[in-house]
Amino acid sequence: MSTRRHLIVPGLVWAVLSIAADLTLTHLNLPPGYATTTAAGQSVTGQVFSMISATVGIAVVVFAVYFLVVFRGRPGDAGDGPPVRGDVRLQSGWLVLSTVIVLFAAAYGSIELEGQVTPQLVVPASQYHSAATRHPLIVQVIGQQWQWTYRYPQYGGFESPVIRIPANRLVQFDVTSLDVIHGWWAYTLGIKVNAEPGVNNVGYVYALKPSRFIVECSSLCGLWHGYMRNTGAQDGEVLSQSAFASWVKGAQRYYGPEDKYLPKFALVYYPSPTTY
Amino acid sequence: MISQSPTGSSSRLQPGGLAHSPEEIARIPLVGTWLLVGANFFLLVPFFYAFFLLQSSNDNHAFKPHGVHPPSLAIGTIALALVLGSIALTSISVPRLRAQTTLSSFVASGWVGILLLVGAVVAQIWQLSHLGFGIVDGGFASVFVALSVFYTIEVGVLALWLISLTNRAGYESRHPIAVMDPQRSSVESPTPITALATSYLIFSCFLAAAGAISWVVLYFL
Amino acid sequence: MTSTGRKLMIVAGGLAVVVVAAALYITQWLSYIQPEQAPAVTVSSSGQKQANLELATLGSIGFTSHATWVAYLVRQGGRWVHSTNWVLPAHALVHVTILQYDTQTGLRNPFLSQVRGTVGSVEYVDGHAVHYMDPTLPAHTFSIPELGVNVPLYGIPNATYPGTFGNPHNTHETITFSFRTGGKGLLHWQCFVPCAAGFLFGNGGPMQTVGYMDGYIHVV
Amino acid sequence: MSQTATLGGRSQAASFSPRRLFLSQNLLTATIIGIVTGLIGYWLGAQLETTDNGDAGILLGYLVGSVGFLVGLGFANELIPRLLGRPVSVEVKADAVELEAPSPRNWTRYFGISLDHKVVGIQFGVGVVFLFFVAGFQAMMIRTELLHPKGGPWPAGQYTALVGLHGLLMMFVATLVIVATFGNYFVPLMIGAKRMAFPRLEALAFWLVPLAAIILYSSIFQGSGGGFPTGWTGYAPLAVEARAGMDGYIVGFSFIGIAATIAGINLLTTIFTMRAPGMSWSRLPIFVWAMVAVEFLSVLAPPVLATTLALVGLDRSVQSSFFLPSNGGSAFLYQEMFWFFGHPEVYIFVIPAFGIALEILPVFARKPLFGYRLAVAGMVGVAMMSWFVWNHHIFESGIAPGLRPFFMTATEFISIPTGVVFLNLLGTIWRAKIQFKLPMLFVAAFFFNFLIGGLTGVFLSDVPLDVTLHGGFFVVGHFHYTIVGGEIFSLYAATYYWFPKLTGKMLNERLGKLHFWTAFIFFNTTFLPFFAVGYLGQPRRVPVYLPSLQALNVWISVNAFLFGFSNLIWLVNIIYSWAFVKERAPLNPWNSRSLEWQLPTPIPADNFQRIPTIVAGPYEYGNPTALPVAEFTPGTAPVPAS
Repeated sequence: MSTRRHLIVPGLVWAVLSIAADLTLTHLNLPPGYATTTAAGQSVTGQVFSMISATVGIAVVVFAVYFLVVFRGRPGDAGDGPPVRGDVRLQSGWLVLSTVIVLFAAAYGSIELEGQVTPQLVVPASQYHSAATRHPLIVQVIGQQWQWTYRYPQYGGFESPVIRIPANRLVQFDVTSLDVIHGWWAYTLGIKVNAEPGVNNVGYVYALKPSRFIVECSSLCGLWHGYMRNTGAQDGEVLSQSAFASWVKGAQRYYGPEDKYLPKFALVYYPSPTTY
Repeated sequence: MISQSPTGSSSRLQPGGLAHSPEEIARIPLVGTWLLVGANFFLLVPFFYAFFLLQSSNDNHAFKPHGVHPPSLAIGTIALALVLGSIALTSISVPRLRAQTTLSSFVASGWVGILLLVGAVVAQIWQLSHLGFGIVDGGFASVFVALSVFYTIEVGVLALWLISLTNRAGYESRHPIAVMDPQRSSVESPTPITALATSYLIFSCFLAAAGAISWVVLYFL
Repeated sequence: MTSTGRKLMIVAGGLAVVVVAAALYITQWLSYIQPEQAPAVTVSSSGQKQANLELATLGSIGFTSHATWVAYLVRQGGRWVHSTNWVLPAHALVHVTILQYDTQTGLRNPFLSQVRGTVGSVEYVDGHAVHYMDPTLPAHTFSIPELGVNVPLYGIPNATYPGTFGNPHNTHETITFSFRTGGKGLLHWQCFVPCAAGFLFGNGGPMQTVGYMDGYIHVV
Repeated sequence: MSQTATLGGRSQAASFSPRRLFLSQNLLTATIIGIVTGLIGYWLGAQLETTDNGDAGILLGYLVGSVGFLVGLGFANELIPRLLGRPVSVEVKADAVELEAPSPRNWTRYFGISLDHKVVGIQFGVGVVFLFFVAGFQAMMIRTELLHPKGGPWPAGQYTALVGLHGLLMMFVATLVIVATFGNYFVPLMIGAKRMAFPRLEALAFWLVPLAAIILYSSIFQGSGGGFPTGWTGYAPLAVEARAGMDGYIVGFSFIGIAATIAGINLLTTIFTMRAPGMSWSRLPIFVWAMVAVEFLSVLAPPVLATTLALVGLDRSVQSSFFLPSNGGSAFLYQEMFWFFGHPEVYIFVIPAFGIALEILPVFARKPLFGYRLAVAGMVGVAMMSWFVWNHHIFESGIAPGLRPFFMTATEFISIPTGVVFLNLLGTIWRAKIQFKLPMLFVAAFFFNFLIGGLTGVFLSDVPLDVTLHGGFFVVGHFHYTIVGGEIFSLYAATYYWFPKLTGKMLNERLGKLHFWTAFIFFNTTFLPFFAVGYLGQPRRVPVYLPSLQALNVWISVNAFLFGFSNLIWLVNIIYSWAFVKERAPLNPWNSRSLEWQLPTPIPADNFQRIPTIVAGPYEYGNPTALPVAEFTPGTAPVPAS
């Protein structure tokens, strides 16, 4: 009953299982999907992290289960095991290994993060220096208890209860709130930005193809928090450039009469002094 | 990484007694006070954090609206000076506590220190009642009132602590307290007054530092 | 504490406390389950289902544990009921009549002062067609975000506050409009005017409590 | 025991002031006084009320009433003697009840102030487990609501109140259940101390808990739509806007914070100053080391929460503007300060679980703990690093973009010291002679659950993934795996392990096995799907969700009910074995070397007649040359031959 055997057997099991798991994961399409560049990045990141965790987790589980089964005390044997207290090489090896994994995860995540928050990296390579990237479409998201409204400052600053954005163009969301903290979450677009009163939070999206998306509130904001969303008839839509242009025209016509009442476009809106 | 050999002979060790030894008893208030200082430090952190975050973000330009200025610097300085004076007085007299004979002199300085602390509390209350602005007037007003009230309460508690310490000194000067031998008696010795005084000193020095810092922050930044 | 008497007292006290607490606890949670009110449903000749919903908005409801809170009432069988959970037929034309007793407060977001989602995007205030109004004038809104319905309710300019029933001095407007319900489902409706006096942003209390300025619409 | 030793010992372990402020001080009078003073406080607050929703009155009523309750219970009795400078601790005479050796007959001391750390430990255990079942009942209500995608019996506001109460009450439980119960009970026994350093503070820490729970629950009776709408995080400005129930949240939560802080000061001082001769740091049981690591967190972190909630209370009652941007406040402020407390807080939950698991593991592996010093370093490292990761809770809140990579890296680095426990596991069971008794089963389950919880934590630490997963059920699954699967499973293990020493009875083996399998299976079938629904985009704290997710949610709910049922098995086992089983448990049923198992059951009020001398480490299994862990001088507790 050699030491080597007790390491090789579970080692082989681990190799087989983890390879199988990782292969399955490579064929898995994880949410949020591939509607935008950022969403795609998140899906891939999810895959990578699932593979890392599967490999690590399976290793621990397999070895632990194997040891628990093989080294169980025989019935009637009340004796003790060998007094092993530690092993310098094993312990330092363990630390080094986990540090390497963690460093990889951190580096990968940091690079991926840059690709999600810097406008030049959100757009596809071909678009790096295009004018559209330097002047993205600005959509202001205004959270209030309990509805999202959207302003389009580059189109006369009209406001709309529904959101439409064009595909294949960099969109910059300026998210703010009129009262409490909301969380603007367009799940399939792969963007989630908190709407905070007195704060302008910025997020970027580059949609790859026309699609419909839902918007939910991800930060508890009171009674109708769960209903503060654009779903069903109120779905958000990614439109082709031309369809977006015509939608803007219609919206300006329909919501135009309100414009004279709206405050001048600003990054944050402070409510009138609090009414107690 | 083998942990230290567990089977050491116990011959070197002083065998345990029927009660905890006076040395252990004396260390309890010191350690406890250091932890109390840590907890109090983190009680104070949010006030300063709030001050600097609100000052830097200055939302709606309402951190210090027009007409909101720090109240009388003189009174604030007097309050702080009283606290510092009291603490300085005690810190001079505490090291001389060792001998039973100096107990009575400690009592005298203790009462003076108490009066100074009470004076500080009074000054702070006067200050808070003549602010010139209300707690509703922006971020600075809120921080000023909240921090001053909190600090005043702490100073009041410190005064109570000093009262108890001074009375203890007086009590011991009248009836000295016997120290028990843990090897023979299972009745614990009382906490020695030197330990109590030292822990008072630790905490009061912390409060002095906190007071000085908040004085700078609230009146000059 | 050694005497048997005291032990018994403690046991009895403890038991009583536990029982009372449990009873209170359960009943409290059950009391939150609120009944729904069904309006009169008529089927018109064209086969188009129609329903009438009669509501009133009060500056202060005058009863319940929150007598000072603003509230909606619904008329059931000729009497006013304190309920904001209603049953409406699916795919029906709903005619809403609101007796508006409350004073002008003004909207947080001016954008919501436009009439949207009703038939013809119009409401009738005492018979006058209104498409949108100055955002400082509404007292409340009647909004169903899921259906895109948003109707600002014009506030009484100079009424004796608070506008309640049984107060001969105060006036009210009659606001009427119609909207179509969609398929079956559970909708919520709410008011967007920060009308909760005494709460931060006027947005607490009645604005965050089902039964006052919020409610459910069960479309069946 | 000799008479002098008895009296002396007890006068330490169980002494209390003979001066009563007034005639009779027990729970009943305390309650009456508490209510009366509470009403006075409410009246006072109503005088300085500036809004018309009465927050100042309610807050002041809670605070004054609590002080009244504590005074009525007798916590103020010694203030006057102390102010007069009397050396209280030797002057007081022992309470008659405490003078008897602990026995089930004089249980009434569990309903008052007790200075015996063993009594307080039991008080904590029973009280906190009671809260655990109340909050668990709420979890069942939550799952009932989620059976239908459009929401169940309770309207939106009440569902949020349910979730908030469940979350916050479970926070109370998780903060205290191991530290306060087993820490208070066993730390002095494990380090060879006759008493706690600050027994009165310890009692105060306990009596703050029922106060906190009652105050928190009083919030559901405040007006229609009671409770508080913010969830357990209580974000301002929503918390400033919320109804009166929020005041219960503020006071209740700060009380738990204060309780944790003073309990921590007490435990740390005990461990630092009152270790028996020979109990060197390298011989300290790993559970005591866990207490050292965690108590540093729970001394330093909750004060931040207490102040923060006080500021929210000011905003609510006197309209200060800490959190209102329009008045010169900031909505960031609350998030930053809350999570600065909040992240150390979650390690306050989990480090004690490490301690329990690593303490029990060697006893049933019959081997020394593998990598003792690495384990200590790991726990201390987690405690230290937990101060530098809090911003990972607010990645989407608009924190400075430059900060995010730093906090992502810091968060991922914390998994290095955390992962050490798995090396301890593998090394300890390597070539061991494992006895699969009930505690060992639960320890194994703990490691499995915590592995999943830890790995999913790495997902959340990655900002791009966090964008998708934050605020959804993935997060809920993650912290239920770490807190329920980690801490609560180690609580199960600890009950099965220490019950014979706590009560002198063994827990029923068959019921225990049934509990283990139901708990382990149904816990995982309940919470594994959480990751799926979270990944598919179901937000937390929301009674409505996409109809496509109904099947998964129904599956979760059904399994959640079964998991709740298996907790009832545990409860039944405890009550049955404690109250109805006559047969006494052996003194050291697991044949453990640890010091507490060398004591008689029930443990005398003063623990050790003579403080023992520690001559060996607690984990010397299989070491033929190892001495018994301690030398007891003659005439003390019998040492079972092992």
